[in-house]
Amino acid sequence: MIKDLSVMIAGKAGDGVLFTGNVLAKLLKRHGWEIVTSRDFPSNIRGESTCYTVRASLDKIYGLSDQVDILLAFDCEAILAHLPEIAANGIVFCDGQGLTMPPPEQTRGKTFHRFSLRALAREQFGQEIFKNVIALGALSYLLDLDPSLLDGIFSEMFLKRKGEEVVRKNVQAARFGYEKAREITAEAERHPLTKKADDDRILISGNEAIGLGALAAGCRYFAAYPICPASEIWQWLVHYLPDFGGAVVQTEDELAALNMTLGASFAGARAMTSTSGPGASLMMEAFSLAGMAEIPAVIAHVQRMGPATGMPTKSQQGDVLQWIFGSHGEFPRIVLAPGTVGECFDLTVGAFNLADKYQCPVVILTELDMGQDFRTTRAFDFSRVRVDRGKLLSPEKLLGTTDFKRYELTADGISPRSLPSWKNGVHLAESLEHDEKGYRDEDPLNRRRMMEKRMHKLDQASPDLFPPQTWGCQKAEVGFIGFGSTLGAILEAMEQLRVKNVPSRFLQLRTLWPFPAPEVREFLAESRDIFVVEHNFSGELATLIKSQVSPCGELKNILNYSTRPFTPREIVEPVLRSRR
Amino acid sequence: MIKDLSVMIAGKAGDGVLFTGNVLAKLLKRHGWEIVTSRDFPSNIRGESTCYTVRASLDKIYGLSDQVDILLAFDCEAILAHLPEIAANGIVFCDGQGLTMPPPEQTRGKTFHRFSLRALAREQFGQEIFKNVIALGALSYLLDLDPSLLDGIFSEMFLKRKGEEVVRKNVQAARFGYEKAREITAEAERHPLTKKADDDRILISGNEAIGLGALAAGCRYFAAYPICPASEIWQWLVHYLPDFGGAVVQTEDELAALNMTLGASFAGARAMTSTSGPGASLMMEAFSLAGMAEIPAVIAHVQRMGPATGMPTKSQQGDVLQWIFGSHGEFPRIVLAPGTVGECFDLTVGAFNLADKYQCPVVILTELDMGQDFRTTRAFDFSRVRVDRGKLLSPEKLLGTTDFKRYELTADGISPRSLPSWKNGVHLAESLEHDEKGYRDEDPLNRRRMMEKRMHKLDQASPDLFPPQTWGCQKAEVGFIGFGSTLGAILEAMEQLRVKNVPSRFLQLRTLWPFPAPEVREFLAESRDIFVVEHNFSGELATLIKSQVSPCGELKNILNYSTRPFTPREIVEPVLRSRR
Amino acid sequence: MKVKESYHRLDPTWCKGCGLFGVFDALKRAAVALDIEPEELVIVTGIGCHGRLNNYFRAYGFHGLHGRTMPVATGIKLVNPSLQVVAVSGDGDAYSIGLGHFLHSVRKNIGLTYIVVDNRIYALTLGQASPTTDFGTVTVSTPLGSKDFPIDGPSLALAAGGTFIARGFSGEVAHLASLIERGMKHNGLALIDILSPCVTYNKVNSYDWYKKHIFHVEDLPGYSPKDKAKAWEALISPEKIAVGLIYEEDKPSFEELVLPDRERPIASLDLKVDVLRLGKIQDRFR
Amino acid sequence: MKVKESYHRLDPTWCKGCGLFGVFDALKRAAVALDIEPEELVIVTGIGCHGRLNNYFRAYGFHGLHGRTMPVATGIKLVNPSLQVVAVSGDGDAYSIGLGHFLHSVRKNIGLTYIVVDNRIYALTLGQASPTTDFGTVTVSTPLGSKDFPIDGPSLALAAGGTFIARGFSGEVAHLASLIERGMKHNGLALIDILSPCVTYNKVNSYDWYKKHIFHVEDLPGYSPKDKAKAWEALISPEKIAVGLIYEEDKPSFEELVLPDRERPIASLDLKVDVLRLGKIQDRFR
Ligand SMILES: Cc1ncc(C[n+]2csc(CCOP(=O)(O)OP(=O)(O)O)c2C)c(N)n1
Ligand SMILES: Cc1ncc(C[n+]2csc(CCOP(=O)(O)OP(=O)(O)O)c2C)c(N)n1
Ligand code: SF4
Ligand code: SF4
Ligand SMILES: [Mg+2]
Ligand SMILES: [Mg+2]
Repeated sequence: MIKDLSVMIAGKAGDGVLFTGNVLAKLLKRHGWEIVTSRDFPSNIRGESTCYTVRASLDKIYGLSDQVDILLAFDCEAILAHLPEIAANGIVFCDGQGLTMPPPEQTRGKTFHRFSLRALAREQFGQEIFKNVIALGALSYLLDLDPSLLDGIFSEMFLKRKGEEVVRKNVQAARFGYEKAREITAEAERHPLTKKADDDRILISGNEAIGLGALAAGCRYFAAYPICPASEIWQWLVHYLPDFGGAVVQTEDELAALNMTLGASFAGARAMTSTSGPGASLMMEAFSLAGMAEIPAVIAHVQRMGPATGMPTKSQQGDVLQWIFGSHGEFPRIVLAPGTVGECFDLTVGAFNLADKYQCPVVILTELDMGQDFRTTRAFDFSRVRVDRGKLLSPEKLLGTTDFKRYELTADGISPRSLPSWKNGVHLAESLEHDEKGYRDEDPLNRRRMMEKRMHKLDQASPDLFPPQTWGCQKAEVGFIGFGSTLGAILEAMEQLRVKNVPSRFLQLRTLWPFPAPEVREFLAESRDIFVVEHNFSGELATLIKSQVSPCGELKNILNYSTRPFTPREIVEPVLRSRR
Repeated sequence: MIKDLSVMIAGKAGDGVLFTGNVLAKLLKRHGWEIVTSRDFPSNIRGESTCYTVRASLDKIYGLSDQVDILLAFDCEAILAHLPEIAANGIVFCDGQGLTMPPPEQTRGKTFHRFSLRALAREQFGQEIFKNVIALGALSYLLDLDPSLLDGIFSEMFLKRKGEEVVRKNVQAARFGYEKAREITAEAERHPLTKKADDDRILISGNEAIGLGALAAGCRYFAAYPICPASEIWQWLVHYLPDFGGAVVQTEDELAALNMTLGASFAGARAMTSTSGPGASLMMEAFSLAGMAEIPAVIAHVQRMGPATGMPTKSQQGDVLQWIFGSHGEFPRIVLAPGTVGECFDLTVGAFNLADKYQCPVVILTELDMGQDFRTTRAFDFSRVRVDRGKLLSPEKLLGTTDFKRYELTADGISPRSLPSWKNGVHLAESLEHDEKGYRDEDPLNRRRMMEKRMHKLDQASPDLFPPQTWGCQKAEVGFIGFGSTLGAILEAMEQLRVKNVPSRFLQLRTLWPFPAPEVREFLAESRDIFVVEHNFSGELATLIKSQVSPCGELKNILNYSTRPFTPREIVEPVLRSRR
Repeated sequence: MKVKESYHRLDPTWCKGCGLFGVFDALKRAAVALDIEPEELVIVTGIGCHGRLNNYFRAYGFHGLHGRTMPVATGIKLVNPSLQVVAVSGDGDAYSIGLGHFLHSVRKNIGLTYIVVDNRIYALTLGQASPTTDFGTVTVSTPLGSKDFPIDGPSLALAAGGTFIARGFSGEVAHLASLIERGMKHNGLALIDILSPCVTYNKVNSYDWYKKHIFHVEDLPGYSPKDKAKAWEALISPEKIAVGLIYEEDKPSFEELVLPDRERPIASLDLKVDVLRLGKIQDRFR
Repeated sequence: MKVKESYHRLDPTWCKGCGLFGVFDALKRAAVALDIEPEELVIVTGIGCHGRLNNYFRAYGFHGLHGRTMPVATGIKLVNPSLQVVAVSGDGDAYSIGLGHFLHSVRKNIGLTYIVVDNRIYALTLGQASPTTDFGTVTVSTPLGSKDFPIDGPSLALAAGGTFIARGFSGEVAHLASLIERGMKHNGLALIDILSPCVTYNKVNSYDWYKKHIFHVEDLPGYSPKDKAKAWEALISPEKIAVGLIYEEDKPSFEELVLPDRERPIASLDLKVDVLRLGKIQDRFR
């Protein structure tokens, strides 16, 4: 019985790999399975190699596995590129001309089928693009899925936007593929998947989950500039925000995006922006302004591979320290790092409340993998969402006030806020050092007090922040520390280690700043071998830990600075090696 | 016998405090004394309080002392503001209307003179601005300086630009002040300073020393946008660069400034930019480009008080981690921090050689105090300046090359450079991940190699970097660590501690990145009490040390986040307190 | 009924004679004329001597970063379009570092009043050449004379599709006040470029110099601010500098176009979690 | 004697039919016509589909950051004015994020050829509205139709004091090549704005659409590119889009004005330390 299966679709940019993968993921989700997807795309519109993996499992999964069970290749190159990943009994469908087979010692046990998808599509449906739907039909057969599931998906996708005829043609093509697959594959080659109830779950990407979280949290203003892989957040929200009375503005650049977000927030909106790589660097100046003028702001940063323009379609965790130590001057900030799509939702909601409560910028730091890949998760419970606007006053509360102080020196350092148009609340949001009312002040004593006010605001914040989460066996000697999208691979690796009788624990940081030093210190004290797992070159998280937890024992780095996400193996192996 | 003296000039912006202070410093320098100046100016063109301190000493000094011997006040407010700093036997000249005297217990021992500078200037010379020159004449008398020294300074300043008549009038006004002071002060109040030979020394600010260093090092292209307190670097160079065949370009913003610097460097110039606070944040994106495309670039960052627009005329060390951990992505960079004006010169020369040799951005990090205040120093020896352009090829060396690789994978990670117009050297400077020739490459293996190439470039750099400098007693239990403009106060504090029988040592870091971990580790191991002295709130250097030296014992922070530079007392006291 | 004092917070400390006093006064007069509550007025300033205005003028204020008045002001306006949002920049702030934002705000026709106090110099940074500094001018940054050809904000605004383009002179306060007042009533972005002497760092473009070098478009026979070709001609006139309301056009404002409901400003939306509605949206992920 | 192949490095992988092929071809033709050594040509590109040009064209290249072609190209040109420096941007690169740099380079009249491949879309980022996208266009970022009024690069360049302003169409390669060639010979900044279809993300502004919507200024009776008022008229013509050499003017280039000696480029200065001369400069600090 199959309980876990990975299907890879590979071809060239322009082949429709994305479409095919997305539909397949949805299909398997509707079949009741848990889903994790992963894409490896070039930064080019046409012509270069592309692949998309859908892993499905009967049990809860968070990451990819080490192998591919079925490869659907739109050309022969893809076979050669991915052969090492294909499972011993794997199946390959290929639409290559003249399929050049790899040497037999590499193909033993695997099944190869030539499947003239393009030709069939042209012949039967007049257009090459139907190749993708034919392929989906074929996969439906191979996995023994209910063909009507695909029909449903097509009508959801096309009925409203493209009409009945398009739906019909797609359904037809899928059936055609289904039958064709039956013709060319032996019954024994099928990988039939048990159907499970498709209960209260959704299939969602991190970017969408952040969008949905923002919508639920009352975000009503979004300003951003296009950049991969972050644009999807606002391009999702742009469909909903206006209906909720809000607005999405595409700005001329990222400088404008964050400054505009600050203007909107100053005037009363829950406002947000999103960006990646180069755009984040451009936001550093206004980030500092948010800190100085104490303006709530939420920034989603979906990390891609740097430096400079880097590799815009590859994932990385190489911008961590930028948000913590970057920008000029010293000011309070909060950096959150969700590790699952569910946390993308929860931490986004939290980000808005934290921004309002502590009147400072809050960064939601994710990665391309987290942002663009899909995962199944329990449907979000909106009734649990709370909107807390902190010390935002109201026109009523200001009645009778004669001496409103926007930057009042309070015990907790957080001051009451008024909004433009509110009587008695007139003040200045000031980028220069200022007095309690917001006006420029160069008095040394005032400076000291204002720095202390701002910098101590977060001293008592820890109950409101997302504490680290511990996974695995309480007493294990092996301890992992990580954050964000490496979670899936770490959990898979822990399972593989468990099987090898090496129990392990994992401290998943969800707030990177203010740094959860007590929890990390405790975890360090309790584990013998600590591995900090990061998708970057220099071990940014390990650097951060060392700078914040002192004394700090030895930290071993498990780093991956390649263009691919961690495989579980890449984590298991160094651990086993270090224990030999 | 007086061996050390501080004169403060205080008034309002627009009073000519800067002019008076500058001339006084020059005067005392010509008298043969060692000079340290300090200014405390508002960020406003007119009306707010301003002061300028000139400390002069027979011995080498690096910082201010704790007290003021002579105060020249252009209004009464200034007296009240600075009274606590005035020495027990101090003298005050004041041009206030109706001089309101502070209570007698605060003035005991001090001498106060009303000196109607403005009225006298108007009466005698028709213009109020002569008040400053009259005051300078009076100070000449008080300090028993040769009056002809002032005459010389005036003719240097005014003869060419304004003509003989102006010189004459200034000389006259100075004499008038000299005589007037003789009238109103008792002989016993004079602070006669011994004359010393004015040997091979100069009086220079950090900004000027950086400019001079750049000129000597062959910098021939400078692009920048105005910002206090960094503009003086290029505003000094703009007078010389064209004569040396170079150019200074004022850009539309800081984004353009660094990008233009990179263009110029790519095309072959030794190129540089300078900035501060907000401008530095705007440069973060192109900083990353310099790292990725391996383009030499020198950036002088003169720190001012942040965050945001902050306090543009106040000094701070609050932008340290920005250059080390800021910007998106991971790339090699070098951050130098001169502690004296002499080092401003030396490290700037070094910065250009390092940039060319390691083909990466080099930051010269100073502070407003370092940049704008004047110090005497031994004249620079230009014959010691070496220009090393690293692996820059030449058209001749490229002859016959058919397969030039700009990003060749070499043993040391540094690749040969060619310049546009050179035959056989055609290549692409690329912001995307690229192959050895510079063309976009998304191959995972290539990515790995290129990251390793870039990130390991600096592994062997330490012999070329400026090692930390140790000051004080070899075996002292008290150890200070610091960098930049706190050096003066730390050295003064060490002297005060020595007098109190508390010997101490000081490790002055001159390269902040790559971090000199071995030297710091050794210093930490040898001292019992370590104090990290920084002019910021959060102890950025201490954070850096902890992140790079692990395990690392206890570090005590001595921090100053006020608008004023450290006084020696502020360092001595916490040390004594901690030893009680 | 408002009087000028309604908007006075502090006496300015600009240099005696600075053109900014005229701007300050004109802005107060315009506010009086429109009878605006100080609470309904938001002044967004850039960094420079002009940016100090917020300290002196009683109204809500946002003194942000150098060059970024426009995006900040846009954020404020869109979130609460009933506010009167006035941005004040210098020539460096608006036409150098902020040029891109300026022109994009113009083309979007956002309902802002943009006052650019053009003193042809970087004043607060002690006197460097600005993008409007005359060719050849000696400044601390151009000891050999500026080698940059100056640019003209109103011409650029016209080319970017601006719908209200005016130029005033801080030596003619009543006239300037009336331009600002009209600008504040305009639906869309109103640029009021102001010729304004910096008596400390710009010794060339003084009050007298301007008096000799300006002309009023109102004085041109048959001039209509609705005629784009005429406006262009007036602006590129090589002899004298055009002052007055140079161009005006009706075009929908950005708020009109993008805000779903101008009567329910974003700033006062009820953010209660609509569980049902969100649930329906979530269903698309099932 | 050069041929097109002299500049060919790789076959492009742009989408079949993309206007960038025409631009690529025209640029090669212009280079051939001017007989430029590939080593003497530097191509500075922005980020976008257009930025891939560097991979295909054999010449020195600099593929920098999004929107920053102009400062990079300026640095190169000033350091070695004998180089032919061509910058290639997209509409987003030049007119959105890079707008400020673009117009400042125009006003300074730096000796660069600036080719803006305007496909009225953000192509590489998968199809958002750009500053030249037509009002009302539905894109991934504007599902309800774009609410921004587009801007026009040539008009802005004219207003900024541009000295060579041309518009080509990537469907008319020979004509385009001649514009680029003239631009490369121009002393100062030459803008060549190119109407260029993106066949993947912009289904509106196709080759056919452009063919219907353009006119050639050469065809206007008595049109002279020296007449600024005429140029303005041609550009603001509401009916059709002007193509051709729209405006041309003689003005000193920035290099001419700021470089002490154009025969001794900064790139090849001898950096030997002149101890005596530096000593004299240092004497001022004594
Ligand atoms: C990003 C950034 N760069 C530079 C500065 C320094 N700065 C302060 S004011 C100013 C220019 C002022 O000129 P302008 O806008 O014309 O204003 P004015 O002082 O003339 O009113 C500059 C460059 C800054 N604050 N921020
Ligand atoms: C600072 C920054 N912001 C955003 C991006 C993402 N980005 C890449 S290409 C591009 C726009 C491309 O549009 P255009 O300039 O018109 O070029 P085209 O692809 O249409 O040729 C953007 C926004 C980036 N690389 N850098
Ligand atoms: S420096 Fe110039 S602009 Fe600034 S206040 Fe003085 S006169 Fe006005
Ligand atoms: S996406 Fe558009 S601009 Fe990019 S290569 Fe394809 S057709 Fe050309
Ligand atoms: Mg100005
Ligand atoms: Mg485009």
